[in-house]
Amino acid sequence: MNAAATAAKVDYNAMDDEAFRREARAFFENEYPENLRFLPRRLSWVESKPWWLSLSKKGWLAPNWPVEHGGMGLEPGKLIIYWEETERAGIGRMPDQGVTMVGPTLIRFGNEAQRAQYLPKILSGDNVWCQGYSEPNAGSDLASLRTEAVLDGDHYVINGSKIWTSMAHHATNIYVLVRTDKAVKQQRGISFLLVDMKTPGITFRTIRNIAGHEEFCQVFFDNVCTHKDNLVGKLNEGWTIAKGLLTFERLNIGSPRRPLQAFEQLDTLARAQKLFDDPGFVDRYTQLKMDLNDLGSLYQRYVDKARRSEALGPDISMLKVFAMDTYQKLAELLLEAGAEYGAYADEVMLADEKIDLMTPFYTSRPGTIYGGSNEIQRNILSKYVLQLPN
Amino acid sequence: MNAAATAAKVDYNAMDDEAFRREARAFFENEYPENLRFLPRRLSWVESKPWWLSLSKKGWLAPNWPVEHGGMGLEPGKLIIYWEETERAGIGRMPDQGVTMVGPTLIRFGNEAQRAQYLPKILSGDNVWCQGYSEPNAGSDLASLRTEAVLDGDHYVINGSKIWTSMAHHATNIYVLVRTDKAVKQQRGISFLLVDMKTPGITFRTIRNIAGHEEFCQVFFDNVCTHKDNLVGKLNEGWTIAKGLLTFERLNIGSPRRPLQAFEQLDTLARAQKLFDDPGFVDRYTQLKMDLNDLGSLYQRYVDKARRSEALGPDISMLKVFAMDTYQKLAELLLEAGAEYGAYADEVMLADEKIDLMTPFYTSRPGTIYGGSNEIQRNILSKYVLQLPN
Amino acid sequence: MAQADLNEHRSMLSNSVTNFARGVDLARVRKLRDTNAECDRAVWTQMAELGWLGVLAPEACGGMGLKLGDMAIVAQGLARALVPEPLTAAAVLAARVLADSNNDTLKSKLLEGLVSGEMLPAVAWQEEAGSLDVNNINVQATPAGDGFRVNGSKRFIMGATSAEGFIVSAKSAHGMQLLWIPRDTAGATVQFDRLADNRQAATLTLANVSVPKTHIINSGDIAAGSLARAIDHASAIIGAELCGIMSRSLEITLEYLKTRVQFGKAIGSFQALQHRAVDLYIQQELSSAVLGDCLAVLDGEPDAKTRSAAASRIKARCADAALLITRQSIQMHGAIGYTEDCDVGLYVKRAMTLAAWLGNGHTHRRRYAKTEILEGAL
Amino acid sequence: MAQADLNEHRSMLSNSVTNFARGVDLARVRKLRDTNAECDRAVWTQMAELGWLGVLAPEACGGMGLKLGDMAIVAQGLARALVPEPLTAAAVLAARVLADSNNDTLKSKLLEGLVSGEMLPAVAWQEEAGSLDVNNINVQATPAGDGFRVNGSKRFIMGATSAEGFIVSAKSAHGMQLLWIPRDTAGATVQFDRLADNRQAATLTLANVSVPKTHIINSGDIAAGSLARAIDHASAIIGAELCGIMSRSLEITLEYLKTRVQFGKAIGSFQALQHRAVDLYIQQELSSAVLGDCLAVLDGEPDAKTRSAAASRIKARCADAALLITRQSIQMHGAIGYTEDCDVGLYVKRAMTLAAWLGNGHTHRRRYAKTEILEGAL
Repeated sequence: MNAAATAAKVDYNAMDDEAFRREARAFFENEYPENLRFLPRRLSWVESKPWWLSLSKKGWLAPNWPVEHGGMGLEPGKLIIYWEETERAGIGRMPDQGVTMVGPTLIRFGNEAQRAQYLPKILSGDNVWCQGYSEPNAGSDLASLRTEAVLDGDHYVINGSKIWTSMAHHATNIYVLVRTDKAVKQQRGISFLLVDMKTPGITFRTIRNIAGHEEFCQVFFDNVCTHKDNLVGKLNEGWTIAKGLLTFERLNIGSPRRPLQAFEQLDTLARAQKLFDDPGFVDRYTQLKMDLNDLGSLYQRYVDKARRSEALGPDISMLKVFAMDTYQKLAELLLEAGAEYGAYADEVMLADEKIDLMTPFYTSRPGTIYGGSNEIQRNILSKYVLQLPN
Repeated sequence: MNAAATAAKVDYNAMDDEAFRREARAFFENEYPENLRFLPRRLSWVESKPWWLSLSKKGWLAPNWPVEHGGMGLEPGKLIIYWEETERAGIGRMPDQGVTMVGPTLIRFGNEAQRAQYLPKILSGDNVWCQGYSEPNAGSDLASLRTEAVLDGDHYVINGSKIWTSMAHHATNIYVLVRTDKAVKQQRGISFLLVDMKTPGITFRTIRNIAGHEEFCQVFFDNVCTHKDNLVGKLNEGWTIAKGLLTFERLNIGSPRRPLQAFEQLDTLARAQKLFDDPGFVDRYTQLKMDLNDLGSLYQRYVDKARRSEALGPDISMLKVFAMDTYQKLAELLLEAGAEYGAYADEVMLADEKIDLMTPFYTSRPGTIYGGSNEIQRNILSKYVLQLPN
Repeated sequence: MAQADLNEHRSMLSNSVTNFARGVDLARVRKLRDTNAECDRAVWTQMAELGWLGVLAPEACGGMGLKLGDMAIVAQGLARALVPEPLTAAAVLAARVLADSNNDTLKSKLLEGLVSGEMLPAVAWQEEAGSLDVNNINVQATPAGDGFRVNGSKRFIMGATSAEGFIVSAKSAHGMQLLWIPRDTAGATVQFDRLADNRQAATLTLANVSVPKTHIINSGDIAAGSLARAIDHASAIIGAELCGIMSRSLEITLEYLKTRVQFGKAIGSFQALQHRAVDLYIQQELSSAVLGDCLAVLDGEPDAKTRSAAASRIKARCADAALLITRQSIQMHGAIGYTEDCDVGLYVKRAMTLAAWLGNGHTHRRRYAKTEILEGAL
Repeated sequence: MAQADLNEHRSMLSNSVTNFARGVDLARVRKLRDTNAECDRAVWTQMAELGWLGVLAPEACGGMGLKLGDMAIVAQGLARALVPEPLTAAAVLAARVLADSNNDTLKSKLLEGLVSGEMLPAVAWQEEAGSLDVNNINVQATPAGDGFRVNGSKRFIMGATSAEGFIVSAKSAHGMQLLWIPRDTAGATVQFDRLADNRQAATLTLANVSVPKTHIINSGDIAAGSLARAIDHASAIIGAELCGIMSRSLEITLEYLKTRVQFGKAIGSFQALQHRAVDLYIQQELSSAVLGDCLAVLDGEPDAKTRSAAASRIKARCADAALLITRQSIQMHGAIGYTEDCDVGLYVKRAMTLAAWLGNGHTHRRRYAKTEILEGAL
């Protein structure tokens, strides 16, 4: 058992909320690199690594993994405090697919060998993961994917291409959805594979996002081999895992903490420009503040459900829809309230406060597109929850 | 030539705008019955008749008909002044289908005999018209209508039923869309007939609207005969006329004057409750006020087009969509700004002003449903204007 | 009460409400327009017998001493069936104020009467539209004899059509007085205004009304604090009623979308309507999440600031969601939705009455902003 | 100018803009991020040769003496092609201020230079974000020699990257002074902030800058009135640019909806997207109707109050519509819309810059409310 696992043996759930918050705040304030706070973009792996290792050393890298796998095993109440303090300290988003997606997947769907092979390397920072789901011309229609894998001896041989892979240029590993049976209907015949990015035959091109940052890659697979032990779950049942992961992702993307980040900027702007003296502004601000609080109540309902180990059904889509709509409205209010500054591409200094008005706008856009667009979420809710006819 | 036609020979279009406004204002202020001003419902025929005759006597009943047919022949600029002053004086909506729908239809699609037979009786108040379009279970899908007419000698024999016929219980005549050819596709095989309400075989039941008023009827046709001279336009081409009428109706329903009526109430409330001292209220009020002004600009564009005798295409649907959405938002703001009074079903007295908060709410609802719901209008715009695929 | 008993009560309540609601005929609600009989005393007695009027009242007064979370079950269930009786006005607003009284004789008489259904008191506190401040009043209580002489008028009083008397807040030299004024007291006149749902809001005018000492319910800061808490609790339970209204209205509408055919298809197969229905559903679920979350806060008896914030969160979300959902229910029904015969019209009207009572969404957002945003920001 | 000549000019302008826009390559717009070259003087000279910089300038100064309605054609057409050159900043805002000058020598030099493309002046008037009041300034002009010494700083100056100098408003004992300050004047420093569309907003700092009498453009109420009118006219032409932006963005998006296939169908066949596209189209048409209506009002040279109301109506509607349409253009493109390579991203960014410049929609609604609603209501 490594140092991380030892440190994680502290039972944070037994701690008083305020004491836990103080500990988190002190840790984040003291240890996180000053120059990386409140950055208007995701962190690169090079920038992330020191903080990744600090977190890992303290056993705080994976707050939501069970303790036995090296996580903090936090209950939802504590997890929210952890996230709140993360936002408060302006900690950047690292290439965290390993912690947020791969870990939970292997814990739930993987086998013992896969967990033993991959989880420690996530915690140690040796493996950096990226996601290979979407394909060119597939977009929201995920089930129509065409990248295929054929079993040849002990290896799956993969051919095709994945797109919108965030930070693939910094990743050591990729998890991919591949078609392993072309004879059956769309959602069936799909499998979930783990692949080393250094495998011969993998190439990629970077794609700049609207803000001009190299956020994505298209990844090409040309006879790429991965050992059959890298199949997660059963053959042709990858869709179930993907759906499970999408549910995780929706819980993640539906949390109030990303919109909260925009609120930080809005609050700062409002104080600097004395907007709280303007009742018209206060009305609009309050509406969104209350939307965000109410999102918190809805989110809490799902967190409680997850805590009781109840399955998260398709209704969780509503969380993502409302969270992302609120986030965008907030980012739009920030630009409007900034008046002429609302067109400034970079940070501005107002009343000695540094305010980034534009970044929340850009970071709020993909939330209604990726992980199933809000339109797709509404289709899901209509069909599976409201059971409206086709 | 009767008195009305003589009076109408005044060339109002040549008058100075302000002079015309003064004449209209004085007439409406002095002649319209005090007890019928700003009523929270449409007028019944009995209530309407004296005012109908006053208007007719002055030649002011049909402001938009050409002078040669006994109208005022007003150009759009003057027409708007006429309407503004109508609203200002709180003049109620009469059973005016004859003036707004039948007259323009006969002028455009009818023959000389039909015009001679029907137009003077509209002006004299001898004929009161109602509309037979919708059918039970047809709703927005107007073309699926099933009431049929079969030519038997000199008469069409009508069987079936019409619904949502406004004020049919006060009408002397009804214009109906009937199926005259069942072999062809939906929009074809439909004809436009005029029918006397006293014809044997016609019965009706009244339907109360949501506000509790007897606004509609369902009209039943049981072997109802109408002379073949009452066919307007060509056999089986009634759909063209209906569409033309719907376009008229959309221009009519898309005018800013109905939402303006709600604004009257909102202004009065705002003055009485000192809401203009509340910058938050002013923000919301201004947004809608500007929406309404902008609706005016859009409306003016169509009025100008109509004045140049250009055909009004399917894009006019946007006018109805925006007008009715604005109207509803306005009515909703009125209720919200009324606070506890926003639930009052009847007029309230505030700071010596009589304010009716609830009526605009009710009267604004059907605008997004009748004459082709806003959903149908958006389908039309999508298909015929944006040419998006099916 | 032990947890096991609580659970038993809660489950009993839930079952009894469901059974009752199943038997409700909306014809009675439709008739309100003509009869003004918003409180049928036979129905009221039945509600009392089922224990609903005493959910919050202390056991010593014949009540169950349960929580707002329990009361919400009853209120939500009855609202779904559009029961017009003034449950929240009496069994929350009045019951809370009475339970705090230190005039034991009066308290027993009124509260026991309320719980048993024999005595219906209505709370008359508000004077100005859009104000939730219990101290924003002008009704004056001047000393007279061993009690007070009261002058002024109160508005927006719910549950008054068949009330036996009023719990009136008044200003005095020694702060607020909460006074019991029987309806037939000389100098008290009641006037009614019809509301959207055909229930009535009363205006109580008091001209030199004599109130003996024995009719003082509470005085001073205790009176004001008690009234403020009662209003917050009533606002929260109105939120529960609004949740009942919106959920039933949406249910009816979804059923209509599945069965109504236009252009050869069920209209619920049109994506534009599907997405709109989804947005309404999201508002419903948000309302229900906020209601649950904030009722738990309220049942924890927090400080006044936290309590008001929780109540405002409930009322703001539930009022606006219910208005949106019921209005869209009309739209999605098309022409039939605009007729008096269509049930969704009854829901939109009840939603309007409940949304406006004790502060609409906007009023509650303003109040929330004042304590939760502006005080922190300054 | 006679009506026939006017029509000829208008049609010539329209054709020349269409031809020019057809040849525009968006690669140059994409490079702005790296080069900051928002005004390519070769392109600028070409624009001058086509007569566009002189559309509004009087014929005596080499211009065409046409109306805002004509200028709008040019601005809208160039905006559709995302041409980054500061047309409105120079040929409307600066040109209007200069045309009003009674300093004939300076006026000829600057305005003729502007029209010919050789001299690019930038107007530096604003100091506080969200304020449209020309008198809300702190830059001071104190008498010195035969002219002034000027101190203070100006913000949000557009079209300044390659400007030869600034038209600066300053307070003096005798009211406002509008002064010409060449860029290389001692004590004047310029600093740039990158905007959403990679154009630059300048901040001009003036420390004891000497301005000779010969550089006074206008003084007192005439200066303030002239500047206010120029700002209103520029706001209106920005509205025309926004119309160009939104119409091209919607065009691209509708084309995408017709061709992009998902779930086996063109995504434009999904009703939810159809209805959304319709709502965007309605906003576009509203904007265009308001623009046309209000430009006609402005070209009638009404009083200042009517003028400002018309300008605010244009800017408020066009800014908000353009932001909505371009943002939804991203959404309807899905993931590809979020990449730098997708053209709609360029439109959303230009919309943001134009919307914020000279008052965003909210600022203009507030101004409209002040004169058109509150003054009437009191």
